[in-house]
Amino acid sequence: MSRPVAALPASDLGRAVDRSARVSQVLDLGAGSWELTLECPEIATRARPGEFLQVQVDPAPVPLLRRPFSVCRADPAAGTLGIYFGVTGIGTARLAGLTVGDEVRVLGPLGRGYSLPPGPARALCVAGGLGAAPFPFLARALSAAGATVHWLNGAATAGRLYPVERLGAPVDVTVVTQDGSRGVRGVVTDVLPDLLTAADRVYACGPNPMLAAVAALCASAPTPVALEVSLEAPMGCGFGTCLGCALPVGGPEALALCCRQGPVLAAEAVDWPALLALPPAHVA
Amino acid sequence: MSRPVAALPASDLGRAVDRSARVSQVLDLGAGSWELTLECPEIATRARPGEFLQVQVDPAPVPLLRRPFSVCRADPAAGTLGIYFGVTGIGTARLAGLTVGDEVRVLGPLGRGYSLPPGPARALCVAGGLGAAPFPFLARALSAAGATVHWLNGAATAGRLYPVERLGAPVDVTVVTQDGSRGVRGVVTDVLPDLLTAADRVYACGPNPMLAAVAALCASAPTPVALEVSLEAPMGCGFGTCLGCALPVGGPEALALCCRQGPVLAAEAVDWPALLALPPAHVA
Amino acid sequence: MTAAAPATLDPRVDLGRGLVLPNPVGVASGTFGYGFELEQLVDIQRLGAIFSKGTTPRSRPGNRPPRVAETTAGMLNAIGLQNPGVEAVASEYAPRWAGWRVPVVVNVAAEDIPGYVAVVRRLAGVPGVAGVELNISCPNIAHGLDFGQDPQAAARCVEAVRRATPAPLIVKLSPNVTDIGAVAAAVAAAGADAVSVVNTYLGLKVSLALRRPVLPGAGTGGLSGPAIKPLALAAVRRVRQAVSIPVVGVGGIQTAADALEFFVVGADAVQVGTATFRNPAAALEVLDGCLAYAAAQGLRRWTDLRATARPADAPGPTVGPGA
Amino acid sequence: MTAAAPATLDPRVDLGRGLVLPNPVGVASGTFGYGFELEQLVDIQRLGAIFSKGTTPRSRPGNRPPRVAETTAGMLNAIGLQNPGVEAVASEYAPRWAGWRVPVVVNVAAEDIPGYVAVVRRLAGVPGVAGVELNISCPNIAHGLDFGQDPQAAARCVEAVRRATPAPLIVKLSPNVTDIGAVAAAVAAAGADAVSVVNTYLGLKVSLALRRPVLPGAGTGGLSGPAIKPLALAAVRRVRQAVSIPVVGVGGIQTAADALEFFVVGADAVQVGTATFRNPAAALEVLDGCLAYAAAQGLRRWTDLRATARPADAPGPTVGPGA
Ligand SMILES: Cc1cc2nc3c(=O)[nH]c(=O)nc-3n(C[C@H](O)[C@H](O)[C@H](O)COP(=O)(O)OP(=O)(O)OC[C@H]3O[C@@H](n4cnc5c(N)ncnc54)[C@H](O)[C@@H]3O)c2cc1C
Ligand SMILES: Cc1cc2nc3c(=O)[nH]c(=O)nc-3n(C[C@H](O)[C@H](O)[C@H](O)COP(=O)(O)OP(=O)(O)OC[C@H]3O[C@@H](n4cnc5c(N)ncnc54)[C@H](O)[C@@H]3O)c2cc1C
Ligand SMILES: Cc1cc2nc3c(=O)[nH]c(=O)nc-3n(C[C@H](O)[C@H](O)[C@H](O)COP(=O)(O)O)c2cc1C
Ligand SMILES: Cc1cc2nc3c(=O)[nH]c(=O)nc-3n(C[C@H](O)[C@H](O)[C@H](O)COP(=O)(O)O)c2cc1C
Ligand code: FES
Ligand code: FES
Repeated sequence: MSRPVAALPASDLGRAVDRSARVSQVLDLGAGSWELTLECPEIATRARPGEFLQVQVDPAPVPLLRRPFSVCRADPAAGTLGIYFGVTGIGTARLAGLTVGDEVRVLGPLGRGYSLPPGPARALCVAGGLGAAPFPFLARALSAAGATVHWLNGAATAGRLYPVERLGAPVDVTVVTQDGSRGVRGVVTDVLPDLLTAADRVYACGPNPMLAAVAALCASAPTPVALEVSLEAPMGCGFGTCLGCALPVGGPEALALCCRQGPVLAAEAVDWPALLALPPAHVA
Repeated sequence: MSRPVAALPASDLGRAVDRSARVSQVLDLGAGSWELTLECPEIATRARPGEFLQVQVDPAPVPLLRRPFSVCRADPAAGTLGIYFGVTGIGTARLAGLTVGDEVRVLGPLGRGYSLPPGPARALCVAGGLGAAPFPFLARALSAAGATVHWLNGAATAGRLYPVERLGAPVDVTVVTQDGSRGVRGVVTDVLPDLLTAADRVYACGPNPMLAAVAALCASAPTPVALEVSLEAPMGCGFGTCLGCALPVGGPEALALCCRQGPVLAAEAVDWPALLALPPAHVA
Repeated sequence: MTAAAPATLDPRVDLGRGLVLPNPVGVASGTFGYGFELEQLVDIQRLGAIFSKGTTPRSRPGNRPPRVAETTAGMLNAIGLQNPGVEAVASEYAPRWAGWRVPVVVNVAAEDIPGYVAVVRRLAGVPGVAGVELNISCPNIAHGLDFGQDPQAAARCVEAVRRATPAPLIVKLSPNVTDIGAVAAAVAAAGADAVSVVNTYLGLKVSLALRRPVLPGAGTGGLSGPAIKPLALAAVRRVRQAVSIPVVGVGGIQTAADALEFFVVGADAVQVGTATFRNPAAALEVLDGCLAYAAAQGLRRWTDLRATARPADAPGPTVGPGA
Repeated sequence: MTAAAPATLDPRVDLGRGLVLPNPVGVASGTFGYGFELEQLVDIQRLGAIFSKGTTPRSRPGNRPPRVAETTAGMLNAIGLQNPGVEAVASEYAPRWAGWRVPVVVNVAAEDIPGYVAVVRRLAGVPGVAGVELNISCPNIAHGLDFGQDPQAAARCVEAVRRATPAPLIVKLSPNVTDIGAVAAAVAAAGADAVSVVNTYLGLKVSLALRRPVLPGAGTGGLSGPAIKPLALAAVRRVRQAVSIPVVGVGGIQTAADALEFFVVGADAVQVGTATFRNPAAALEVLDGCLAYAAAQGLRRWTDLRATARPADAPGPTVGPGA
């Protein structure tokens, strides 16, 4: 393996397989967000929360590269995987246009996911908009592992909230919207301090500025709480050979590969100022 | 207009329009051939037999160029156009994968079509394989104009014959297949000499070697018969600005534009040896 | 950058020596004929400019077929400069253009400097000819390369042409060079009023069935279309750094966003080429999209879009491509 | 050309100086790491060769992000030669390669000639290193251009490296030049055993939202993928005419048909690069497709596919592209 510049552990690629998966459900969740169910028993069995998939959205070479999506649901019994995504460009538009019976190639599971607490714990999931994607899977796994789960679900507006009712896991939910169209009016960090007092570990996914703010709060809490964040980077491959997905994790020269050492990183490993200085992944 | 090197008349582009057309029927005719019905009232009203359409098969730029197809049927009353095509590459594969309700952009009618006889006449249509495409439209127009129509329908094997029963026009049909699986075993030029004696004018479409052989027979018949052929050339635009679709029509320097001066040309205008020396259009 | 105060866009672009385009979206040479075909299909009078098919001293029949071949997101052409010759253009076409609102710039090609000079002389002062665009991507018999592949040869050609005509002179650069900036600087010094960047890239398509190139002769053709857009953007940026005369960006533009990207890297105007083949109204749609964007963003000039100096956003080394 | 008599294909390719690839389908530098990642995903031992990530005298952290950006049918990269340095490669990686069936060729980059020499010296005689591929598309501080953009600079670099190592030496050419044939001829004369054609094309992507290039620094990156295939084919054909040493074709290969097209224009072997990102098994599928084609067509050597001289199929003039 390429010597990672940052001394962070790397994912086990030996678990990944590349399969043609049949689309078994296409769900329009409104406001440009979708949930897609894919028949892919092998990956459904292997995936762990926070890991991701590389989806080839079209047999034609436009778009050329696969698109990374967090595993949103993995049902080994049904042999299915779910992804939750927003339409932001040509690749996600193609995905939203798929119909039941279409086939897409899916490579996974990839990356390092969230770490589950060894024993009973009080987990807090903080989701910003589409950043909710990894949490249905994570929340079920946490519950199954005996943890209590509180989901802080934030979005700009009600239509952009992940429909937590689809979860099927016993979670407490706090809803926050910027326009107040559902739940508390505000942003997740407005209510986070209160929730932190009842949490042993925090899992977050969302826009970088939100993650940085969450990290600051977790670190400065009266009792600092361990935080893991899922990050995004433009990806060439998803499996560590293009070296395209570098993320700043230390001083100026310390970079980690999002696809192998991430996408989930401990908050303290991240170089937040450098991360915030990057252009958003969706323009690269 | 660009001065055509060959002094042949050019099509009237003022009749062409570019429209988004809804697919209203997708018919799998077997052996890789398809018929597609498109809702496009304006073009259906304007088109004449032998003219063609430039179809944009995908909103993504692969394939980049539009694909030319003869108007196979035009029903002004229903506002529909039909094209009959074989899957030979990425563009036609995409077309065959369309479903009812999809939209494609269609530019047409383009080119110069077949000339209809001024009065009653005995017309002979000679089709080789997919070269049958312009003849359903032409045969109906000929019948409507009071001509009798004989259709000599040839193909490699029965499955590749255009299903003449779909015509809905009173035509006599002679079927020829190379493997003898239907009709006469042989090629169209085996039976052509007999049919020529009862024809005032011949219309042909098919592979270049077949057209050349038909041209030779028409010219050398006891009473030479007027022949019009529909030719193919790789096309950049379809409307005369790329100068890509040159066809040899005279000495070494005489070239006509397939898209403006063709695709239908009088057989005597064509430089047959030069045409036969070209690589087939489908490799360009 | 959202428009707070109302601002009025001046859509015009001054390419120098009196050639002021009504808007920055023209159509590229060789993709729009001499304007007459598309006149019947779309409202060409709204275009910023029509750059004509390459015009030579005498009429040319062009290459033998096949002349075009599709590639992934691109196309190759080897038309061979089929054109009716400058005399027909000056005497038959220009009088019709003289009544048009859209400026027509005649693209000029020749085999040697006297040929270039002869064409621009014949066009000098002809009503309807708004300017000339010198296609120097033509084989330079004396050097074995195209004029456009050698800064000195390009400069000599442009100097001679400059002396021969008072017309606005745009020089169209070949991208098939080690440093397009050097060629741009040479032709600017030699008197070009503006440069067009870029002509097509040398490409080849193979027929596996025939086991030979698809196009005749050497088998090479010029690659155009969306495939080359990132290359053309890099070329425009390099040229923008090398010269201060106006730059007309061309290469793979399909949408208004594509055109606006060329403005960001320093183009003053753009040409839409191959996209017209996919969509005869492409250039007009690009124009409308640019105008809508300008209105929404409160642009006053297209140059408002130019990239400002890049902030030193994060430390760390940066080396070249392919690394 | 259909196989009447049974013929047996010799799939091997001799790149010179003892480097015999078991088959002609390798994987391109920078797209396959040092072979270890993909080892877990696909059967890499069946490959013709692995060309490693560019390796420099000392470890390099690479460029700051973002480093990759998608374009139409292509991608740009500006990785900045992130690599662990030659010492780690020679002492940690090579011993593992020594047990592999697939030959591993180390791609070498440096900022100056002493740097190139230092890397190849360290690799000389190291078991597991089947050869070196010299990436001369690196900035040549002395000339302001890349070594690979100047035939003389390229030759000087290759001569120095040639003296420093007995290893099979493949020189990887930059396509960003006026005449790649001249560079190829210069490096062949300077002692290259083979050439790889081509490295990436200089491209740029713009973010309209940010009004600046997407990639950091100058904003340029190397373009790869299907978009460049016609350019790479033209480059391979030109190099094939200029030199008689083996040519490794690379650029946009996705399928077996693509690879076979490179053999038609004169490549002896090929590398699959960006296609691996879309499909980790791409190179193996290309290989299997080539073998199936060879069997169906009764090929005995891959060079059987080379284009024979083009018949003068029809009269008529032929000029260059973009016309
Ligand atoms: C590990 C990981 C997991 C992700 N999980 C999800 C998820 O579960 N749900 C979801 O909606 N989105 C997720 N994203 C973002 C998702 O990959 C992008 O929305 C998607 O790639 C956009 O593709 P596009 O073609 O529609 O957009 P375009 O803008 O057309 O894409 C152009 C290029 O930019 C890249 N790109 C664009 N946006 C992003 C982005 N945000 N992050 C990284 N690359 C980007 C694309 O992959 C492509 O290469 C994830 C990203 C990463 C890195
Ligand atoms: C005036 C005209 C009318 C036609 N009418 C019909 C018809 O009614 N039914 C039908 O089945 N076919 C017809 N063809 C041929 C049809 O255009 C091609 O089969 C089609 O373009 C193949 O596209 P593809 O993407 O599947 O093939 P690909 O081989 O992938 O196409 C690659 C390129 O070659 C061009 N090309 C490939 N084959 C041909 C060809 N035979 N002629 C011209 N260009 C070609 C394509 O347009 C494209 O630019 C006609 C051609 C012309 C010129
Ligand atoms: C079919 C065709 C013919 C062309 N003919 C000419 C020409 O005569 N003179 C010229 O300078 N450029 C010519 N070009 C180049 C275009 O003007 C333009 O520079 C190039 O195609 C890149 O732009 P695009 O990608 O938008 O097409 C031609 C291009 C095409 C596709
Ligand atoms: C992400 C990436 C990194 C690359 N790194 C190198 C490198 O280190 N050394 C090198 O010689 N070429 C490098 N290349 C160029 C490739 O080896 C290859 O020449 C080029 O990508 C064209 O082939 P393709 O279109 O099949 O990818 C790199 C290409 C990519 C996409
Ligand atoms: S995406 Fe290629 S290394 Fe991470
Ligand atoms: S197809 Fe462009 S001129 Fe005929």
